[in-house]
Amino acid sequence: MDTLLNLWSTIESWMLAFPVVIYLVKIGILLGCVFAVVAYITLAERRLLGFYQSRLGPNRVGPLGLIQPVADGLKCFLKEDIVPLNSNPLLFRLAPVFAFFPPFAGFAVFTFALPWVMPNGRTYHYSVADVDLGVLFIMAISSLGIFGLILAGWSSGSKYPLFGSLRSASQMLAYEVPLTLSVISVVMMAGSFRLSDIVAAQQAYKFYFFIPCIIGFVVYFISSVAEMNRTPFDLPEGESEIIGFHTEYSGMRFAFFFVAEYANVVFISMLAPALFLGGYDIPFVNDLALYGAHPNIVSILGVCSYAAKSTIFALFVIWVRATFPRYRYDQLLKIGWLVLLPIALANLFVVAGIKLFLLK
Amino acid sequence: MNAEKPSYMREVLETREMELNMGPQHPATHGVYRAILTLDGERIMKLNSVVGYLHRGIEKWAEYRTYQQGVPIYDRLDYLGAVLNNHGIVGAVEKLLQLEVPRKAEYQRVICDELQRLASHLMWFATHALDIGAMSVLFYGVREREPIMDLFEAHFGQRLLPNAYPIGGCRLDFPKGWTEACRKFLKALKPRIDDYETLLTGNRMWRQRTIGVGVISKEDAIAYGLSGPTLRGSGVCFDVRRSIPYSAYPEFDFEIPLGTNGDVFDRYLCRMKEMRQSIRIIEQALDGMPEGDLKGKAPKIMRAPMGEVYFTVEAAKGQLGYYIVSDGTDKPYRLHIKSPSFINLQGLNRMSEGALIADMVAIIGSIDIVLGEVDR
Amino acid sequence: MEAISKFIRMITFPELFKGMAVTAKYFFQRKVTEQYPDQKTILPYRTKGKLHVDIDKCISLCRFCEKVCPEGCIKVFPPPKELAKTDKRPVEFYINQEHCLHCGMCVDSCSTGAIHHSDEYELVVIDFKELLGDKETLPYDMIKKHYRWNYLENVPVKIKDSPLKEEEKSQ
Amino acid sequence: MADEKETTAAPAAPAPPKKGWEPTGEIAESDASKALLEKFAGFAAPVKNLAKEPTVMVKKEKLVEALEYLKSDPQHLFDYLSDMTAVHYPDNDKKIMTVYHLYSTSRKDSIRVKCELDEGEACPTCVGVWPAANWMEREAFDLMGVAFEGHPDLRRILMPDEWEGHPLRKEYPLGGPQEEEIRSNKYGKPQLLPDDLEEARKIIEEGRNER
Repeated sequence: MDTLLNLWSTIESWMLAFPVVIYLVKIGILLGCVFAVVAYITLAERRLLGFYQSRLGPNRVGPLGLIQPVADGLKCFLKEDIVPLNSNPLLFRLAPVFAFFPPFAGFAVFTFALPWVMPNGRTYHYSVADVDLGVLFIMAISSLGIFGLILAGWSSGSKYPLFGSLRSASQMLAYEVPLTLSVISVVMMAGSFRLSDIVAAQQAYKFYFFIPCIIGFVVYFISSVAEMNRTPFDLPEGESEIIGFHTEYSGMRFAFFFVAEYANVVFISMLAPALFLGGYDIPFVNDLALYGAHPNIVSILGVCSYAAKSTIFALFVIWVRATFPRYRYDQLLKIGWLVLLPIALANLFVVAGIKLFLLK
Repeated sequence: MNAEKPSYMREVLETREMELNMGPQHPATHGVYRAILTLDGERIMKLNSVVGYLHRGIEKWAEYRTYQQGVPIYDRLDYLGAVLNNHGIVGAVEKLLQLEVPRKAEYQRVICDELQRLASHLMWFATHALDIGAMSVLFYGVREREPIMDLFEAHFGQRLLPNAYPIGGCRLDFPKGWTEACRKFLKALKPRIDDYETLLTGNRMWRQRTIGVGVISKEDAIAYGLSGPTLRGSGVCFDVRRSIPYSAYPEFDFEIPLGTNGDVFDRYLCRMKEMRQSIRIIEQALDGMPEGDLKGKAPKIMRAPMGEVYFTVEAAKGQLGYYIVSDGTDKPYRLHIKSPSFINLQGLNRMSEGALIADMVAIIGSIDIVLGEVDR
Repeated sequence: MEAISKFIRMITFPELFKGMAVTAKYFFQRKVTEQYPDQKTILPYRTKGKLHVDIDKCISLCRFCEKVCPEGCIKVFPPPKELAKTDKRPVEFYINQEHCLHCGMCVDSCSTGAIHHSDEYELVVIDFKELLGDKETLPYDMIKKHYRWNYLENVPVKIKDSPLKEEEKSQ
Repeated sequence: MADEKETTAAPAAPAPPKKGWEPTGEIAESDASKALLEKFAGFAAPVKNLAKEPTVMVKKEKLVEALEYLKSDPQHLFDYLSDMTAVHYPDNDKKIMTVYHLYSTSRKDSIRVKCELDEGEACPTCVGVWPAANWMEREAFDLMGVAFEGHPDLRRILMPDEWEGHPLRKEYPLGGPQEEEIRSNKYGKPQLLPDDLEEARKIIEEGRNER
């Protein structure tokens, strides 16, 4: 034990000499975890959808089909990569990267638990960069994804992807606004843009923000489902209508879009607990009191509770997909602009009122 | 760079109509059907249908085969309602040869016909819902169709294209235990249909997607020659089982569900109600199954006198007619098939005027075409 | 009052939750997937599988099966007339299963029951030759049991245990 | 093309009757057919039918008028065009016959109207009476080669646009113009083997070696 601790303190001193190493290690771990989760959420969705539809889902590759994501990835990488003659080759190749990158960048500002305390008293935070304007950063970065879609649609040089990308673009614009407004209500409650502060505020208030911001939570859920391009708002890839922005893509480049979509699902369902469901707060327990006594146990449990909350959110999204039909393009925009936006605005006033008069 | 000015400088900003090909390989066209859409934004200005990708020349083929030999081939027209196709051709030849079919055989035919109608409607329901995005419903529909296929396999020996009836009667009695299995299935199906109605009928998304979409008025529907639930959704009471009675249908008590507005939702409701009526008919037929002979007195070599007959049945898609011209040999001189899907597809033009692209998918789903039957 | 209840229904999505309850119900029910190569299908007695011919039973001179086949995939070669008085078995019997529709009309028309369907349904082959049956390959392997549906009246129905049945039991 | 392959197997086409086609049976009458015969006396004639379906032959000149009359007359109201097709009789005097099956949704009655045409003669279109006739007439044109006068959009419908010939005519071989070629093609081996045993064996062996 002592030798281990000695070894650790030498490593630590090296890392303190070069702080960038800490960040690189954290980024490596985070990206590894996120990739694994994204890979397995594809499998989880297919199997769960299967269960909802009273069939089994993919269970052939490996025990319970657990190696299926690997097989899928391998298949996508081995497939022929077609670049249409009509396309703009550079942008056509670049577009998947544009779509791929933003959701992963967004994970940087999450805080997954209370800090881990080493025996020598040094603390390590469960976040890459817990910046002041975390929520704003997330909103900014997630709007970037739209570039990928528009570029993909435009550069394919075909009518169908163009249609698809235009639809996606207007859909994303329409739902970005209510999404942001519903998040703002949470920020108002917490009084900070920093994600860890928002969780801390929920711990301090001893209730989660979905209680005062229930309308905001519903708006957030609906518009995030639309942001993720999922049923009932999955127009950009409604396979039975003509259209999707990735119609012309195949093989690896298509896989990029696919992964980006699921990364978005993971991203949104990890953001929701932090904002509305208390993040890494363990329900029915006074975390802060317990943290003084057993800091490491609480922080591990905090990660688990965070994971559980976001899993429940993701499961609900999958359940919704298993049940509902799809909205039409014009109806979808109408809901975004004419229904959700006023509700989100009204919610803002309600929350402001609660904050002003009920919580002194 | 370019000598020419860019387009926005050349002339005042203007919009143009765009032509878009939907199909032939497209999941929503239910086969190889191509629609050339002229679009103004997302709105359809004009629709030009191109069919014939699946043309197999069955009418020509029929002139080279005897009446009996033809029967299994007409299964392949509407492959989701094979038994009904069979009933049509068998009935037409019986009318031509003036054969009498034993009453028990007629009852058996009614039972199998209605089971097939159920299967076809379930498949329609599954794919139509998938077109509008309700994914699970596809699997539910196919799952419910499976026991029907099992019943067919147990009775006819084949699942999809059973070559169900010989000319003049039926081949075999139901196997032992079949009737009970059938009753059990029907009993279990009823609550299932209720479940699907909860899933879709009340669902606000489903209603918004279907109500007021693809409207065709009563007069137009008749003028365009639509038939089956597509016509009845517009409120026209024309069901061959009632209007031009054949087989044992006059003996059963059933209702003909009618729509009022003639939109996609009404057609959907009509078919859902029709499924319940089918269950009713089957139950009545199972209860009142008469005793007696199954095989009629059909000659081994069928030579019809010169003449012509037209016989129609109510297939799952609509009025299915066989027009046979005989020249005194054992082969039809000319055989024309009035396929309901072909005529119903023609009405798509009328229904999709001014609709959105996404509506188009819903409308194609609601008229329930099978391209094997459209192209023959 | 009605307007209020309508408004409440509008904002609380009761019908959507009912729909979700339906999918949730099926989530916990027995699954219907058949894992085919591992789990073989149970076939009913009347299944029209691959055609087989009991050459010893065939009287070959009638050639009904050949005449009735809509695809023309059966060909019978009867023996010469002098021989036929003593031995009516065909000299050669070809069935091209590649074109067979499994309509069962040859079985219907056969007066001795020589030609019949078997329960062999896995007809996917790599080499087309395997589907071209002649006098050597057509007789069915009698060790395996087989069913001739043209003469079996009213055998008990064998329907696979579908999930519908399962529900019946539990109710 | 499965069709072309099958052609070789098909037995020879039925020899068309030498005298030409003549329906048998007895003349069936209904109110509508009687009224039609009366109104268009000289242009309409009853036709015999096996199954007692009222059938009227109308001359080409008065065809559309007669159909219009049947559709709109309050006594008949045959508002539903159930089916429309054409038949080719190469041995008759008039070689093409178009057939209309009408049905009345309100009166639940049906009638068949026929019209004889010479080879190459155009039939008046009834798209103006029923829009439903549009595709049916296109189909008849495509498969039978009957031209329709005044049809808004007379193109091929089931066959490809550049197809030559009209497949449902009696002189058209089942395998199409390339029938002989297909027959001689080694992959178009006849399904129905020759009656001679040795030849059949040879073909089978050849097929086995080739595949």
